[in-house]
Amino acid sequence: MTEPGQAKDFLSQMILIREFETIAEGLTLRGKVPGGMHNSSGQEAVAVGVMAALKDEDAIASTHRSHHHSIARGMSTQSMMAELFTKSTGCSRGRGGSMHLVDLSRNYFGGNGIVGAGVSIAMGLALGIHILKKNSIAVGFMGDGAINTGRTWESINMAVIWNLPLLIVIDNNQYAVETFMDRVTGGKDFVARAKSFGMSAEVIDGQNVEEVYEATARARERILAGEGPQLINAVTYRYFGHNVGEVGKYRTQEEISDWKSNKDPIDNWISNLLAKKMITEDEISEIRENAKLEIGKAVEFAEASPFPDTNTVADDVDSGSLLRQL
Amino acid sequence: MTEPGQAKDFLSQMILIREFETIAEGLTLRGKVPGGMHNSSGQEAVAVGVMAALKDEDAIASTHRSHHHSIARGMSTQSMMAELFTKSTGCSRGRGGSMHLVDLSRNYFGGNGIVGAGVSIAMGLALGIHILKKNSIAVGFMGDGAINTGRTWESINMAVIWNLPLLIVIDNNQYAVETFMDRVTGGKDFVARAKSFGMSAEVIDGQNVEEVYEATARARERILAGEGPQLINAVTYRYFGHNVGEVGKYRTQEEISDWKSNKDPIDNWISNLLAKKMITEDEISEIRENAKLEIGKAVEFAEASPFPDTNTVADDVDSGSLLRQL
Amino acid sequence: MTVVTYSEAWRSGLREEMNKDASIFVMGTDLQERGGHFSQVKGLAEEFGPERIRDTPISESAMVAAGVGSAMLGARPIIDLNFMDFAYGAMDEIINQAAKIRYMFGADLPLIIRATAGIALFGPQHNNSFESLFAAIPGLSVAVPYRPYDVKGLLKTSLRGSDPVIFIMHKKLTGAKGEIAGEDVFIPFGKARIAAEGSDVLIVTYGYSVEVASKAAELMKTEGVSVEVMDLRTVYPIDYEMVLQRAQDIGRVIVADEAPLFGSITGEIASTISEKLHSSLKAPVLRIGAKRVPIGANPQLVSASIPNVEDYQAAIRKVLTF
Amino acid sequence: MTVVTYSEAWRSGLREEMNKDASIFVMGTDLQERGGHFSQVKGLAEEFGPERIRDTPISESAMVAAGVGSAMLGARPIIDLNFMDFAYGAMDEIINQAAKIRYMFGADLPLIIRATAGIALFGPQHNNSFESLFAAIPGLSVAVPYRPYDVKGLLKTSLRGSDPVIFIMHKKLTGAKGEIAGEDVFIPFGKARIAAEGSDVLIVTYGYSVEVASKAAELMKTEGVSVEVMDLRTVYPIDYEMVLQRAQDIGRVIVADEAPLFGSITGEIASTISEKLHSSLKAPVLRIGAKRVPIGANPQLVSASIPNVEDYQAAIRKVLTF
Ligand SMILES: Cc1ncc(C[n+]2csc(CCOP(=O)(O)OP(=O)(O)O)c2C)c(N)n1
Ligand SMILES: Cc1ncc(C[n+]2csc(CCOP(=O)(O)OP(=O)(O)O)c2C)c(N)n1
Ligand SMILES: [Mg+2]
Ligand SMILES: [Mg+2]
Repeated sequence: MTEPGQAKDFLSQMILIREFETIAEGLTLRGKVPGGMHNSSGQEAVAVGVMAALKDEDAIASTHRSHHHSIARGMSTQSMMAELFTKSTGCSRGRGGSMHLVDLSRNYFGGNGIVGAGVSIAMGLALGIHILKKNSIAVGFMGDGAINTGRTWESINMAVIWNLPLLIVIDNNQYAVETFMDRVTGGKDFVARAKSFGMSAEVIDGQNVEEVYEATARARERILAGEGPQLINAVTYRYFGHNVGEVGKYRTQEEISDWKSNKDPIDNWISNLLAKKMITEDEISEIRENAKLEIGKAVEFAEASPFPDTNTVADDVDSGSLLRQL
Repeated sequence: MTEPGQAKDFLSQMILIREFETIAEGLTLRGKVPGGMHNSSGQEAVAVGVMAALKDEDAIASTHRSHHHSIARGMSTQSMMAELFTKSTGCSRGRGGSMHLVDLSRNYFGGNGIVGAGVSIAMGLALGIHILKKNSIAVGFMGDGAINTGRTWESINMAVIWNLPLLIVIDNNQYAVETFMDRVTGGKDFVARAKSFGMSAEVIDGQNVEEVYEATARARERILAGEGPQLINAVTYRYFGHNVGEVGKYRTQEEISDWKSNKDPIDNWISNLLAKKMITEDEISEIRENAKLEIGKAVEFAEASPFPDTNTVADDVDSGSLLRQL
Repeated sequence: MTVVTYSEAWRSGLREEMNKDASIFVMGTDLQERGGHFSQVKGLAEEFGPERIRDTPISESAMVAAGVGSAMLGARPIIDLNFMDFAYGAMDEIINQAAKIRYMFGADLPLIIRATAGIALFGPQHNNSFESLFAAIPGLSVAVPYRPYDVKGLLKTSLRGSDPVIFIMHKKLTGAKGEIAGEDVFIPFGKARIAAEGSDVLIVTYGYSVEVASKAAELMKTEGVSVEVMDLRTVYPIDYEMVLQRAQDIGRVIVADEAPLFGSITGEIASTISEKLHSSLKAPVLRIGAKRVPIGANPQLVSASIPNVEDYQAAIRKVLTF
Repeated sequence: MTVVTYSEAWRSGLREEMNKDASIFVMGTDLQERGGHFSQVKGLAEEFGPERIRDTPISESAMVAAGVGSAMLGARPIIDLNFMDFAYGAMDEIINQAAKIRYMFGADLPLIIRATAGIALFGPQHNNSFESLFAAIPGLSVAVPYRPYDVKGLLKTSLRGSDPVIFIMHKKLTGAKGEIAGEDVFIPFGKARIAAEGSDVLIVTYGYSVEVASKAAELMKTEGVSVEVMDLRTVYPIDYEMVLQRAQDIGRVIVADEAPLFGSITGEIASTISEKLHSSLKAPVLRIGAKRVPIGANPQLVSASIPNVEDYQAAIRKVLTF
């Protein structure tokens, strides 16, 4: 069982993520977030559980839906919100927007606008770790939709044959835009697929932060023990539309309500902690209050920040390193 | 058990293929085949067994190593040899060369210079069959090396979810250029991989023409019965280097000799037929003689044919159909 | 004439042809319920059923391969990639397969690959410029319509043709309205049109840039300058007959688009005009294009990356000073 | 100076740098025993072991992604695709990932993608021309060396840099011999060189076309014509300083390569020269390139597709008649 400090951290982080996205969703609807954003509300436990089991030196690559990963990795919500606003103070200097949050100082190698690309890059990070003989792992996130991209299987194969320190986490919210995974996934079983490629894999409850944490910690240990790359299929759910403002008929209101009312990762974790008397109602209120304050500040920061100086538009396309006379 | 007529056909075809490639190999070494060619000697049973079980209306797409498929499909060895010579009378008018043998009249939609591409296109042929409500199947050949291309898995998945009439045949000669399949294939089990994607699959002895034929006939029936796409992993061996003239240290002489002496598809089929008294030595001599004659004529034809008229070089890049005022 | 949006024009042409030809079908992600990311096939799944408006997994390479194979077999597939940026996952299928099959095999390949492109929001990976890449490939033809009218007419021609077509629709035009023609109007590839007549300066362009160029032309009237805007409609083939004729008549030419200038299709066009009309030109052929940058998420960066009306005006004034 | 082949020059530069920097490694199909399809790393697996000369499955997309990820982590990967034609399977990784990562994230990306290209045998799918495609992508730099000397020097610069490089080596030059420099010679990108001096006509070109142009230059001497041949060495960046200077001095310019003319990088260069030097040119800038065709398997068709020495001579004579 998770010890009390960590248990509360899990909760704080999940609530912080929820708050960030709830506020960001509203701001996006009000036109503050150019290009929109992909809300992960409902999926917080996956991000928090995974990140808690990782070390600073581990390297991460993510997807288009990755606010939760960024926050759980400890990124500044100010620089994140500023990035959503595409401000110069954003973590990608306003160039990336919501899909390209990044923090190199945290070995968080960014989100990705291309489905499947993050996992492939994470495989490359794992190869880098291997080549540079570091003692860490790489983690690649993907959605259920990415399970049918060819690059995912090329990358899994490569990780297996080279025994790379790679953990793949499927943030399996069961839908790709409006497409239910079973409709487009031959065999329907992600774990069986991975195993047939020689990769250890397991399916877990992505709504249970503790289960996610433990599965990740186990997978990390196995990887470092040389047991090869690992895959975790974390089943979860997204509450909102694919991008902000989208509503669709591809899933029923009952289904959404069921997940929200009965399987919410935050509510369930709170009940769990309350039942075990590991937290008080006051502490919960304080956590919520702090989250509101922090995100309030993030919005203030983002609002107050300047847009990128358009004179910098052509900076850093390349570094000029190849032009030097050595 | 195969009936006698067919049994002899199998033999004639295998011998014809062997003769074609033996002669073509020599001609290539003498500079007659621009760009070289990929000899399939040793793999004849796969092509002959598969094609015998197909109907004229079935559609086929193949690989860079596909002389055997072409001959077994009944293509004219003259137009094939002429194509190897890149003559205007070649099946691709000298434009394709050895990797791009084609015969649209036989629903043989050509070889392919890109690893993995043939199977994907075959999946498309299967979709075409489905859309146009034809009563036939599509067959895609691939090598063991293509098993790790992403497009193969994208295509398998698509065939499964749409229940397409697709048969994939792996011409599994165990090496991709100089790379042994196990070295680069996570899980090492092609059949397990396909099954995990929801595709029925089996491994067979690719040196036994009868086994190949029967497996293909079964697979075809299953497909037409709506049981979904099928995969056959036919284990075989190539006697020569990857391209003409190549020798390498990536496999031992013993291994090569073992396959040649003990597992040759032609020798074994002959022994089998002799043992069952389904053929006489004379008949075999006659078959060999006929093959020699036919390939001799093919070479004559190729030699005598003109090279493409260079004035036609820019013809048929497109048909001009889009320029018409309708 | 009916007035519809750019997206609806696609749907209109598609519906008419699908009604006539049962071998036409469309495949892409999220087409059935959502109607595609740009509503380009909204409602058609109800009309034609899930077999002909097919939802796919996220498998661009297999999608295009499915198009290649089914087209060879005699069907008329439209592969709808939603964003052309995803075509990078299917380049072999497009360039090494689709584009070369007729040359190698003599087979018809009536395949359409449709997607939106052009510079808008969504950041670096959703704002690639593809015109020069595809136009440069022997075997491919490339439609880049600006008006709903041309969307429909070029689509109908594509659906009656037997060659692969890359059909690029501009994101920013998705909801733009305009007239469309009826059932029987087909627009051939390789025929440009004059979007605005003029006599002092010719701007050769296509897609959304027709709009920017036309605005600039309008504004320049106050300076007494008469600018002609030519809408190429297809960047392969290019209507060099019309381009060279008008370039010769007018003598001052600007070739413009919003792709990064270095390596854009404007170089092809400008160098051809310069070479063929060397002695009759009154000024060097100028080019307008984007900076050599990925497109940032921030809208100000986007604007700073691509040419705007003032850039066009500046180029017009410049070409007049020679 | 040592005389080696074009392929050996690669190996020489690679070996020197691999000895100095343990983070450099190479991955591709059939590198270890075979030494790559062009013997480009022959023997290096024995020297550096299978970790640093890595054999891969046929998975171009994962190969390049492995390069992107490991480069971000601080390694210096070289992805050896053998034939550049296989890069079509990794276009997203190259264009949407590698090329844009610095712009988005500010991260170094010392990634080299090497392969042979250029027109030779092997038919339609192994003879694509990539220069204009890659050069047009913001974030990529593109080496197209002609001499062994430049192969080595540009490789060494690439291996000390921190940006993605597309390194295109011409098939037909694989065994061509030439001098190479020692350990300390680095050739910067964006610096052209004069392959043959002349004063009547300037040919701007690169790669194998330097050879064809030089032959034409030699032959034209008998007609009393002095032709200068400029070898660009990199097509991004292009040494416009030198190009424009020599174009101005000489006044008659041909831009040449063997890619299909329509949409090739020659359009970029010719249109830039025409625009910048409009008044000082003595003749229109001519372009030489291939026909708009896939490259057939038949050698006669290959020759008929691409420009030959006579085509160069004809262009030289033509540019002199203005
Ligand atoms: C290669 C590619 N194809 C299509 C898209 C468009 N697209 C963006 S997100 C998405 C759905 C992804 O679903 P999933 O992987 O399940 O992630 P989720 O959105 O559910 O988090 C699609 C189709 C894309 N970005 N990249
Ligand atoms: C996408 C791609 N990558 C690499 C190559 C180079 N290549 C040609 S054949 C081959 C090996 C193919 O092996 P396999 O699929 O087993 O077929 P086999 O040659 O054994 O018949 C390779 C790597 C290619 N043609 N296409
Ligand atoms: Mg999902
Ligand atoms: Mg093989």
